[in-house]
Amino acid sequence: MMGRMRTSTTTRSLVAAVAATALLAGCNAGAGTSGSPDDGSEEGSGSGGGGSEEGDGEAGQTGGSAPGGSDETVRVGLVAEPASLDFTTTDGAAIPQLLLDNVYETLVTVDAETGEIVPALATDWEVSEDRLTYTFTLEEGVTFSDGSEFTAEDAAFSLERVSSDAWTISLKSQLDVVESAEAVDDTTLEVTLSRPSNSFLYALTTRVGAMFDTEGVDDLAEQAVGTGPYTFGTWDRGSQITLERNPDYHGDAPYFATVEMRYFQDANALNNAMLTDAIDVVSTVQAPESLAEFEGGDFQIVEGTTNGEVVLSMNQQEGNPLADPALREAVRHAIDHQSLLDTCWAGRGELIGSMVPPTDPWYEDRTGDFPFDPARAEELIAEAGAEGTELRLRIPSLPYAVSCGTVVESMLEDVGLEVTIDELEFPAAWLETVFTNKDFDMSIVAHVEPRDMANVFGSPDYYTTYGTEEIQALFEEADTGTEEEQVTKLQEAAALISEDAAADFLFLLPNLMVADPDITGLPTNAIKESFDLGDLARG
Amino acid sequence: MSRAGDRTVLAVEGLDVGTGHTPLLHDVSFAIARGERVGLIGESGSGKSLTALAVMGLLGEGLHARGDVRLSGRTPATRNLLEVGEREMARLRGDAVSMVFQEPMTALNPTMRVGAQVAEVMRIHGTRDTAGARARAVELLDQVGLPDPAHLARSYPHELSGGQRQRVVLAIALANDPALLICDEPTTALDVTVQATVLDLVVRGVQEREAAMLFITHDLAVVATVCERVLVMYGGRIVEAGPVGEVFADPRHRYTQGLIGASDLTGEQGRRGRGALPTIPGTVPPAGRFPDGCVFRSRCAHATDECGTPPGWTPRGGADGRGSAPDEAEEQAGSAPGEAGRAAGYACFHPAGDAA
Amino acid sequence: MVLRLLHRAMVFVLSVLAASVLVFAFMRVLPGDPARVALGINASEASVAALREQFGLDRPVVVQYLDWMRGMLTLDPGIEFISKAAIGPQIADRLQVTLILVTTSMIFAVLVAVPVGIWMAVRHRHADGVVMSAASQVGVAIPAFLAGIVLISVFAVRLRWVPSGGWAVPAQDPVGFLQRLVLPSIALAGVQAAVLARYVRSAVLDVLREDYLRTARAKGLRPVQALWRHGLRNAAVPVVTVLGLQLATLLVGAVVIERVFVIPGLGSLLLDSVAQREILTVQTVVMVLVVATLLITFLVDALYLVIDPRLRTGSR
Amino acid sequence: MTETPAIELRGVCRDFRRPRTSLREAPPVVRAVQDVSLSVGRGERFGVVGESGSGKSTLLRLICGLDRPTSGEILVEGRSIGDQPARRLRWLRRRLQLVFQDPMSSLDPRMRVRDIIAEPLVSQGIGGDHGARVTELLGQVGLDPEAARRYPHQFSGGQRQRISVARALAPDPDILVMDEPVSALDVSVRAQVLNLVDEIVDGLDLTLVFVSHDLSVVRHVCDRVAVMRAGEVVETGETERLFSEPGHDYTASLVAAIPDLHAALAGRSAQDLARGVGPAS
Amino acid sequence: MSEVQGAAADAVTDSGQAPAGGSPGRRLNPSLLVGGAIVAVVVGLALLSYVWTPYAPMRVLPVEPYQTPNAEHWLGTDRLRRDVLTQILVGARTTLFVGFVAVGVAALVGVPLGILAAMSPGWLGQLVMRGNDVLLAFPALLLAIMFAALYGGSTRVAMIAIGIATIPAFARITRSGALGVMRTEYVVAARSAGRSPLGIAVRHVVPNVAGLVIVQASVSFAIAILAEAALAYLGLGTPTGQASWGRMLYEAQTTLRSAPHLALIPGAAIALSVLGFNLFGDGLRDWLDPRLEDR
Repeated sequence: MMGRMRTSTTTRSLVAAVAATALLAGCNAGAGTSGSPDDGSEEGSGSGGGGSEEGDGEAGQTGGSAPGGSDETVRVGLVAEPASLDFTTTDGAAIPQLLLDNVYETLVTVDAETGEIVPALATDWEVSEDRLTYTFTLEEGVTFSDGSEFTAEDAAFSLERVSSDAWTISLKSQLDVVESAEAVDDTTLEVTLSRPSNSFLYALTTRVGAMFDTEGVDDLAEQAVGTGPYTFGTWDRGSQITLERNPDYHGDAPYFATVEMRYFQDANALNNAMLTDAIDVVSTVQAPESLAEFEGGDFQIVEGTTNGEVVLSMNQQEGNPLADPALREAVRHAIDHQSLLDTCWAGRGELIGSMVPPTDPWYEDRTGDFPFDPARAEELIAEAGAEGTELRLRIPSLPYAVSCGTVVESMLEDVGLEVTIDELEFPAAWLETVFTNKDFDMSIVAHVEPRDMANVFGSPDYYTTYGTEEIQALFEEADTGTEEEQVTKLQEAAALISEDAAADFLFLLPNLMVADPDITGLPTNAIKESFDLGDLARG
Repeated sequence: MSRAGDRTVLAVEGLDVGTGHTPLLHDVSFAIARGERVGLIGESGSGKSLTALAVMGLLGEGLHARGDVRLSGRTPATRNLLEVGEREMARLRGDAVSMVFQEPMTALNPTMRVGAQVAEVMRIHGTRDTAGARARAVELLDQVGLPDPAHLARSYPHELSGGQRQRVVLAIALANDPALLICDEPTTALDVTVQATVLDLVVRGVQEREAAMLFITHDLAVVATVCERVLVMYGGRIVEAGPVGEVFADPRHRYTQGLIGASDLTGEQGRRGRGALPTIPGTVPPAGRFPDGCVFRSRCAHATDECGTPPGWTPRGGADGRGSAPDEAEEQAGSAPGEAGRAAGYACFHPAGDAA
Repeated sequence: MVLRLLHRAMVFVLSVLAASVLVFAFMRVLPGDPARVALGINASEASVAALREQFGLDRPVVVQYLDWMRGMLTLDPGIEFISKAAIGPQIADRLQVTLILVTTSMIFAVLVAVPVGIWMAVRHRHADGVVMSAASQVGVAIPAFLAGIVLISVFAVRLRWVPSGGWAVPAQDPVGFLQRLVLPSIALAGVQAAVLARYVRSAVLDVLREDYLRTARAKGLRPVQALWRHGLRNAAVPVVTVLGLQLATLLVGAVVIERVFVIPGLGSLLLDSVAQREILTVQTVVMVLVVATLLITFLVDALYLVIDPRLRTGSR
Repeated sequence: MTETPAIELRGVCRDFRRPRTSLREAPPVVRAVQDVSLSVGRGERFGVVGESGSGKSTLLRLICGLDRPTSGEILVEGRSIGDQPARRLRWLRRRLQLVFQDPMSSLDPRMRVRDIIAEPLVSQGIGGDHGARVTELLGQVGLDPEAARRYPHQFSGGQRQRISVARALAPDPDILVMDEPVSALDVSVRAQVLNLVDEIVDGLDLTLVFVSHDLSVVRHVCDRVAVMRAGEVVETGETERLFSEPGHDYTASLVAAIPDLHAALAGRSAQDLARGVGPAS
Repeated sequence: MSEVQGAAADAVTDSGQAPAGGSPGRRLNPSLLVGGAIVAVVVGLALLSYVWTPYAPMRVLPVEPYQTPNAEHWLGTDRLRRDVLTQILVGARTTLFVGFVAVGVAALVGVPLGILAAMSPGWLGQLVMRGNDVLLAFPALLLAIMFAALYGGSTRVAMIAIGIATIPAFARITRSGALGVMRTEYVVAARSAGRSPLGIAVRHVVPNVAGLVIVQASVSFAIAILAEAALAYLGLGTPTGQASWGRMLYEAQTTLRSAPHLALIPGAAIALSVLGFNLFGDGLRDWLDPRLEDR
């Protein structure tokens, strides 16, 4: 059962991952913004610390002005404009980035610092013994922006609607496990699963867990009715979307009365806008090499982490050169990851050895599994009799892939392989050639979807072509087992993927932001689908 | 300069024209008196048009003129036109001296009404006010024999035939009653019947105004019909000059002689035998490639070594020994070759006719 | 003259029809199913089919074409597949932006190029003319977007005189509008001016060689007067042709500058729609651009008739 | 004479359609050649004179099979050329050759003289030693054999016209059609070319059709002349007779308008010329 | 023939120049010389790159990135630690490739169409030219964007699009040139000599419009180079893995202010070669056209 679910969701979530990657949009956590311990304290990102879950108020917000906020406007620069406001029928990361946690809220959400699931619209929840029934206690006095009250009816409606035809995007399958959702009373929601699932609660933190008004779903493409701190304002197609402070917000009112989300197609234009004070925040720095321009005190640079593992995938289907594990190991040995990160992403980001970011509970440092060792790589190639093997590195037309591709090509050629780079238009051409037809030897793509190891490596039909039976078993045990089992099984899985050289993990994309020095409340880590605006303040 | 008296309208003396490195005209000297019609004949590349343009001050960029060109008429001929500034020269053009060009199809501005183009020349020189110029333009168009001139004045050039256009050009040239009219092959592009009327109009127009005329053509018969005196050019020099009757009936220069022979298809007694046309051997060399000395010697049956030096100017009738004097000597002499001295004569060591 | 105009108008209409068929056919062979792009690659066949039906993509091609044409004629080509936004008003907004940009650039270009071109022609044998001519050659050789990037770098980022990009609605923010218009217009106009100046130079040089200019000088006009009174109108015919072609090129060429300066014009709408596989939007935008180009050609033709009387009579 | 004429035209018309000037009226039709009938005997030197727009060039194109008559019949050596497709006219190309007015434009500047002269031979698939034939032809027109290697621009106008003649003679035609062959030439060169034409027509026993606007030249060259005006032949006759006693007013005015050196020296003025033409034109 | 004749006002019947025929001995003008020299340098660089480059093309080197020009790396190194000179050399190939594809497509289609249009005066010629006008309404960039959407961005696709958009330019210039040739008497002579239409096209029309076409090709070459750069900027041009000046410029944007030489060098290379081809075309036109001699 679990296996079935996995196969059906794996590919789907990739599309989201890939789409998000295309935009390289920071899927910033909407939760607390205290800098994670390992980074960023020097930027003062901790100043926004104390910002916490919506239900808890924002007592500790250092930069915050009096509740009720100011009349000020903050201008946030982003790179991908949504095509529509309706993420129930339109794929892509831009819509949840804009709307989730800002306009729409979820029952539970992820703490960006700890990666833990914490309350949101649900103040509390209980799980039954058999782990099939979840009972959520909802916050009282919450209203939608159209004035109607948020009740368990709305919650049940929202969750059930996901499995109806109203939702068309492939991600909807994440809630396939839900058998029913019922409103026990106005503030009590009971959700019954068809089988135990560790990923269910996590799924609720994403867009499929968004809470809609039963009356507010008629024109989702143009109107967004939610309970969040902001309401949808105006949309100036091709340049910006404005969000207005929700005066009836159930939590503490956000500092900024208006948020202008300004969209740029081009990293350079985004940088220029920041340099000329046309915007106050760069949500994601697209070209880390340009950060030098912002150093020197006029700007604050926020550097955190994301879920975006940059994966060098290797096609190990029968008949492909990389079906030979020795050759895959040679590839892993041939790549000097630190040098690669320094060259193609200006040294920003983290090295990981497997498919787990440090913010996941089952993270282990696996960077030592295949140390840089060109001699060993050549040895392995010689043993495999694969000198001069031609490998097609087919990459999407995305900045990190293009940069890394060039470096990878050089490094592999240094150990005696022949690499040809093909740059494929993203998403259409790449999806068709690499993803669907698997007509490639290697590819590079960042999987930014949170907790996506099972998706990416759980099926032999997926473009990573790994998905051994052994790994499938581990993933199934992890999902259906207890939380402790989940952690250990996933650690085992990560180790197995790395040791089998199922792919190479180039690095973890950093979350890089630039902002005016007095902006506080910036989400340091981008490990969620949303860009949380509620805690932003100036001071 | 005084020998021709007050009647001299144009006096050209020792005119040289060339590009930086190629001489195109050398020592061209002639004079035209008031009411006199002078023909300038020669084949392609002989320098006929260059002479006219040099007089008008309209040489293209890159061409330089030296020598002395003086014009009398309404403006006193006190200055060498080659040294006069553009502004002053412009004041003379279209007024004291005007010109009719060869190609009527392109000589008029295609985007401007014909009447306006005629009126313009009067407005430029302030001879009429706007309304007066317009009325006068219609009169002039009538004078050059154009039908329904008032209506025609409102036409654009492309609505007119070639002959009509050439008449318009002539009307422009005559508008300010110039002292000198220069016609550069005005009828070459026209049909023979049209040519006849245009030639008639030109002559009448000049006669009425008692203007001097320099008429450039390659057609000897036309020159003979229109002009009183003729200058024969070859290789950028005037090789022979004199009254039309004398020069054509009794040419001295071997080139003139050959030219007349070759062009005379009918002979004095009407038709002459086929295949019997006298010819000049060879072809006209390209500009700047003429031989030293006598420019014609490369095609001349009578050429001797002597012709390697430039032949001097021999006045017609007076074979007084000056014929062998080199040009340079004359120029240094200063007083010598007045325009009268050049009025009739030739530059040839072995002249035809009585000298032979 | 009327007949000639009618004839040209007929050619225009036929060309538009031919172009519309081309554009439509092209869009049909465009790979990437809009329904699938909207739904994600693993959406079920059933839901894709449903969406296709909703988009009307399952109807016969001819019906779709006629439907589209009707939509275009009524200025309401329909709604976007993905965003559900009406296409007509969007294009109208974007077109307005692009037109303002292109027109301003064209005016800049003409204001600079015509005097400079004439100067280069008149002084073509003099040092200043040669230097200007060489400068215009260099101007032609610089990519417009590079000029844009450098302009931003200097005037926006370093000197902070103007914003680095974006757009403002003229009625709401006239100062901001003008500030944002300056750099892109200059970037766009610079290259065009260089190209145009060269054409003006060549046209004027041609006219300077015309017999009627010699006639004008023989009348007593000084060279500059002669050129002014008789030359310019005649030189205008080839220049107007180039202007028309340039205007057409600019309409599309603005896409690059729109990208550099983050201007929400028609070009960026086109690029975005291509990426989103919004077929209807793409084909409508392309068609608007093509019609605009054909219209410009038609107007240029009509302008000829005004400038050159020789063309008015049908016989020539 | 019972002999078939070299060229015979029977009621030949050629209309050209001009662009519409009005929606209602049919497009205007210009009759460039109107009901022309004439006959050129073998070995005859036949002239066609007329001013611009008289239709003489159109007539010439019709005779050479370069254009089709709208109506009427054209026979060359008894064979009709009017109704045959161009590729069936090979026989005509061999019998009848053309020399043009402009020595500049009538020779392809990109071809060497030998290729120009050999063109009719190559095009018509006439075998034999083309090189030798070219040399022979060059000799015939008075050019050096080494001219074969050179390009047209390296020759003067007169020499080019000789090349044109050599090309026309290449397929050994019976009929030579010349279109204003000397009107672009300088006087001195004109005489040379006219002498050459004379020599060749006599020497090779050709039939000559000579089209010109210049009556003096036609008078010099031709036995018989047709005078054209506005598409019509107004008069045909022996050259000398035509000059001495023009049968048609138009011919008379044409003759009267020719400037003549001897007449001029004898005192005929421009006014006299114009008077002969009359007030028309 | 002397060049002075053009300047001399006399109508010289023997002016010695064909409509588009350069004659030997004509004075070379500065545009032609400078343009020719630049074009030769670009071709030279491209050829050199096949034999020698300072470093392996596109290879990431174990050196510091963002080096300014120095002894080791004459033009410095880029963000990805590649040698800039090597890329410039190899990029010259792309530049020439770009020009050849675009011009090749345009000329191969446009020239025959132009000749066809000129030689068939009837409806066929009209149809060709009207079709040409419709094609003219699809500017190069628009076609390139459409093609990129269809086939994905690549140099070849982009250049074919530009080539197609350039067809009308070639067709027009060829047609007008061919019309001129068709009006000449040597074509009538050829017809009367018995040449077939195809023979006339091959023997007379093509050689005589070749000059015009070469001039157009040179100018189109320059336009294609600019278009490639613009497409690279839009991300529709040359993909990674191939050295291209447009791509180098595109990649250097983000470090425009910190490492300006990375943008300046390919920018200058583009501008110079465009200048070179433009000058070459201009010079060639002047050289071929005696009327324009004194320009």
